[in-house]
Amino acid sequence: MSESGGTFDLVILGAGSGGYAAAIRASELGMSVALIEKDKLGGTCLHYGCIPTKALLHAGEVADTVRESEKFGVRAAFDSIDMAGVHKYKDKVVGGLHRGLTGLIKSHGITVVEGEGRLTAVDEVTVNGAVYKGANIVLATGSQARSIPGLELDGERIISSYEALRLDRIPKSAIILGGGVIGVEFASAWRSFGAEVTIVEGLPHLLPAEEESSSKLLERAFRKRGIKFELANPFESVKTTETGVSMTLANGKTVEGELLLVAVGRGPVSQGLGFEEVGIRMERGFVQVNENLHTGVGNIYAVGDLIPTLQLAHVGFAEGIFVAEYIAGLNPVNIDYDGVPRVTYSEPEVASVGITSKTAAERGIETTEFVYNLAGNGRSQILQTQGAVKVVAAKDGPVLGVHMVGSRVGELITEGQLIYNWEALPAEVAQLIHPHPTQSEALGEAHLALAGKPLHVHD
Amino acid sequence: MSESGGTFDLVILGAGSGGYAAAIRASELGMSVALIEKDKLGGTCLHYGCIPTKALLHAGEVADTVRESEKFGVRAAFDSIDMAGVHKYKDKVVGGLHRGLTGLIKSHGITVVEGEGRLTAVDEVTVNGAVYKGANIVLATGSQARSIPGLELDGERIISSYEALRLDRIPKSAIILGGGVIGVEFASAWRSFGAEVTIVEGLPHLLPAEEESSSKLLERAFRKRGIKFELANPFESVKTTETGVSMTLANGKTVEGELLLVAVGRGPVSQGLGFEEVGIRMERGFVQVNENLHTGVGNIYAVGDLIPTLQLAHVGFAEGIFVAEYIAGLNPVNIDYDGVPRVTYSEPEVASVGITSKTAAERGIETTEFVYNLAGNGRSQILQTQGAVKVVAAKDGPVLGVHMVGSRVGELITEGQLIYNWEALPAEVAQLIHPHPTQSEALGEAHLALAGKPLHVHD
Amino acid sequence: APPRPASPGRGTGTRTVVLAKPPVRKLAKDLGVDLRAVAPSGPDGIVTREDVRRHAEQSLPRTPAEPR
Ligand SMILES: Cc1cc2nc3c(=O)[nH]c(=O)nc-3n(C[C@H](O)[C@H](O)[C@H](O)COP(=O)(O)OP(=O)(O)OC[C@H]3O[C@@H](n4cnc5c(N)ncnc54)[C@H](O)[C@@H]3O)c2cc1C
Ligand SMILES: Cc1cc2nc3c(=O)[nH]c(=O)nc-3n(C[C@H](O)[C@H](O)[C@H](O)COP(=O)(O)OP(=O)(O)OC[C@H]3O[C@@H](n4cnc5c(N)ncnc54)[C@H](O)[C@@H]3O)c2cc1C
Repeated sequence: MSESGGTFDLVILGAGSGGYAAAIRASELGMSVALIEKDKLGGTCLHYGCIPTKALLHAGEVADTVRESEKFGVRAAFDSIDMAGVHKYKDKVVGGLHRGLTGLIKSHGITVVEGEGRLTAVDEVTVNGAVYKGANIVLATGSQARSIPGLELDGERIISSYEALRLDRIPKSAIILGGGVIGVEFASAWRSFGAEVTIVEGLPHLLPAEEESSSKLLERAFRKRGIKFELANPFESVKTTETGVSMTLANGKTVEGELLLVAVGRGPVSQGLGFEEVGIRMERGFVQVNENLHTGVGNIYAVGDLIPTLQLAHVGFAEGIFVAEYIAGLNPVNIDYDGVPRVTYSEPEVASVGITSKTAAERGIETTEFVYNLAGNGRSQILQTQGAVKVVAAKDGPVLGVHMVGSRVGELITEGQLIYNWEALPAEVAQLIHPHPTQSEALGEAHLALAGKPLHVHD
Repeated sequence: MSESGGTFDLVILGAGSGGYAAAIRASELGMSVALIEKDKLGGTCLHYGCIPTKALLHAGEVADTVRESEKFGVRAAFDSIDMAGVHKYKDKVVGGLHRGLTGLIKSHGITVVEGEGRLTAVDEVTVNGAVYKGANIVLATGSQARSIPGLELDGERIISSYEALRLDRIPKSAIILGGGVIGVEFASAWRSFGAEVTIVEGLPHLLPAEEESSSKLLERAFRKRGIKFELANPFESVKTTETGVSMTLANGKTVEGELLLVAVGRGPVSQGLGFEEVGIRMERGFVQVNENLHTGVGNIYAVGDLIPTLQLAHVGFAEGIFVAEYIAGLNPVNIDYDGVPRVTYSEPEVASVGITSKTAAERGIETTEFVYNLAGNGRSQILQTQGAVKVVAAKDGPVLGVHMVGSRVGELITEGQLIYNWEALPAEVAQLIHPHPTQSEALGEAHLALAGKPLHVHD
Repeated sequence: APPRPASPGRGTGTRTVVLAKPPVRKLAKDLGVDLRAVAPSGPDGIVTREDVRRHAEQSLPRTPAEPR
């Protein structure tokens, strides 16, 4: 730690996924690094995002497994969710990873500065009066939950994911505004915990950025799980009542709930931090950068949720690493954002990499596609999960997109990541027969079929 | 079906993984195919192997999840294993896949012949007196459990996996002779069901074919689960007692159990089938083939467990497809057996592809290695699993082997399969940042470290 | 482009020259083509599948009848 300022090769503002990855890589490359953080090392992802949500979702999976154990021949009685126990488990996981990260940062000799920083010149950040000069600066202040006009969060009845992760009870009923990743994940977890859930989404599908067939499979699965949703039916107004919240939708319908989770997106943390004053270009609060993540001002770069790229932790990692290597003169390869895998950790999971068939059409690419239903996949039958793997390939060309739905498919998407990024042809994947019986075989089967040699394909 | 014989482009003896894959691919390539099977379409894997064992293992996972639910904040009471219910679930999965396969074979126009076939000439197989002439013949009669001299299976107290899969009760205690894949999987399932299990293995490690560090991690995990094992301590003699079985080991120690599962390997089904009579070369019962799976006699090929390659269902698939394409003149690429993924579906799972560091050393290859402990992997912490990912690469060269231990890692090995078979360099994998938080990140981290740019690596 | 400070780092160690994306390298291997002998036509001097195939056509095609 340091409270007296100093001069560094690199000064990083914000120690979330983007900031700390840049710090680690830069220190490996021999730079002196100051990492400024006002809250906790690890940022949103570790403390209020990726990790705690996945712990809740896993506790939900455990609860579902118990409830359905009979169908696997295991006699058991589900009693209840012990919310204090869930938090204890969740906090233990977060705590362990936080300790690990803290040690890691320390072992790299990175100077951690606690406090709120502000860009006070093109090469300096000031924290509590102490000035940190940087030959290079990386802005990585991340994002925060945002709302929409006319919808005030009160932290009690109308909350964001931040409060939702801390809730000491299971809501009897919840309205979730927004059918994106965060909304869908909370819907899944809360439903597993026994809540009545209604998702309200203005667009025609849940996870509207995903391949449409994936959204439809998720909707079907959610319907079976008793998760309700209102699609293509925007929110109009909301009022708190004696017992909770009442929401009116554009078509006049009203939805009631004990509470309302607003999950309509996250906006950049960029106000009042001195960015504009040094001439950094901003749009809707996002810092604008070129393909090398440079802001166009001095040696100032920006990474993570602060810039208008995909808001994902591993995008933060990739951008942080890229910037450190770029500054070090290593000439790293620019990130292909289409090639970044996306996973929604609901039950069932939804995962994808590459582009959708719609995007391919918009780009004028002729494609062939194959959908492999998990009904034909032995391991998925053993897990009793439904879903599908869809592979989109350029006609007589490489694989352009992989889109999956089903329990545990999030772990399969990295194979798609290699296939997409290495521009493999379906036939090249088809030649490598996948291990039996795994869920990954579904991906193999889809490629076999696209290569004109289907194996376990039922019409 | 056909009972009158006939002439075909291809006659296949045995409809297991190898035989039926050859049949499907050959029919796709326009050949007329007769597929001869004395038992059930799908063979060992579907009915007595891969699928039913994995169903038992999943039921075991469900039981373990229930027992440990408290630690995730889920209050539940484990009651008992309902073995009839487990079988019902298992048989439903097998039945569904069997129906699917039967429909698949039918829809391909393959002639299925029910009955025991015998090679009666270099181009014909006879079934119940009916003669099936084939321009090409594929032998795919598979394998069966074998024992060792002095150890007679009685099907009651001393059994093979065949009877073990049908057992209508959970043994209070079981001895498992053989610490290979099948022995380890039964040990895991039975332990999850509550049995006391002792594995007896003559070699120094469980799963002796795996990377030694993987075996050690499995042994540690098994020890924690209360699974006992005797290593480097060969079996000497066995006798059945009033209450079960008593086994004496080479060092004099005795082990007792309600029953003994013999899992010392599987031998080819090749006796009395007319193979030798037409001049096919056999060794220890295995049919000998060249790298194109040709027996050296006429147009007779052999695939699957009948030949001395890896006894795995997906090897059967790959060999069946290869032979069909080879016969059709497609010039397929020879199978690289090192590049076939191996998965043991115990808790924890063990998975690998490529070669071990020992094999690399034997081949005189200089290597670099990295072991990533799952303690640093968020998703693994969420699942509360322990284990590691080890990557072996040629010095300044491509990845040669990937070896993993941990819950659910079997699904991650296909990424390793692409990396190994496409001879990727660690740096090429390292460039593709894996989705967070997934277990697959552990594989990414190992490659980042090997590429000289570790991210979440704790010493 | 922004001014780049000289690298203060110790570098990442050896960087092996990559001639083609992994699947293309595998294709070359399967066809018995030495990548170093192939004229690259891709961006950054990378060998494409077409380069490999074109090169392979010059050598003898294998047939199933021939021993390999
Ligand atoms: C509920 C939820 C679930 C999510 N799940 C996933 C998931 O499963 N997978 C995934 O890939 N992504 C997920 N995300 C997104 C992921 O958390 C973000 O993409 C990631 O955290 C972005 O990293 P970052 O470094 O840009 O910003 P952040 O992680 O937000 O870090 C920014 C840091 O900067 C600090 N900071 C801000 N201003 C200042 C200042 N002036 N001075 C000092 N410090 C400052 C903040 O305190 C913070 O620690 C999730 C997000 C949420 C909210
Ligand atoms: C308990 C167990 C678990 C296993 N788990 C896995 C696993 O998880 N993953 C994996 O990859 N592999 C696994 N295996 C191995 C896998 O089952 C075999 O590798 C695979 O079945 C081999 O296929 P095959 O076609 O060569 O032979 P088989 O599947 O044995 O098929 C041969 C077929 O030929 C028939 N046949 C034999 N002789 C004649 C004749 N004279 N006339 C007519 N028909 C005949 C038989 O009835 C049989 O149906 C497991 C095996 C066992 C025993």
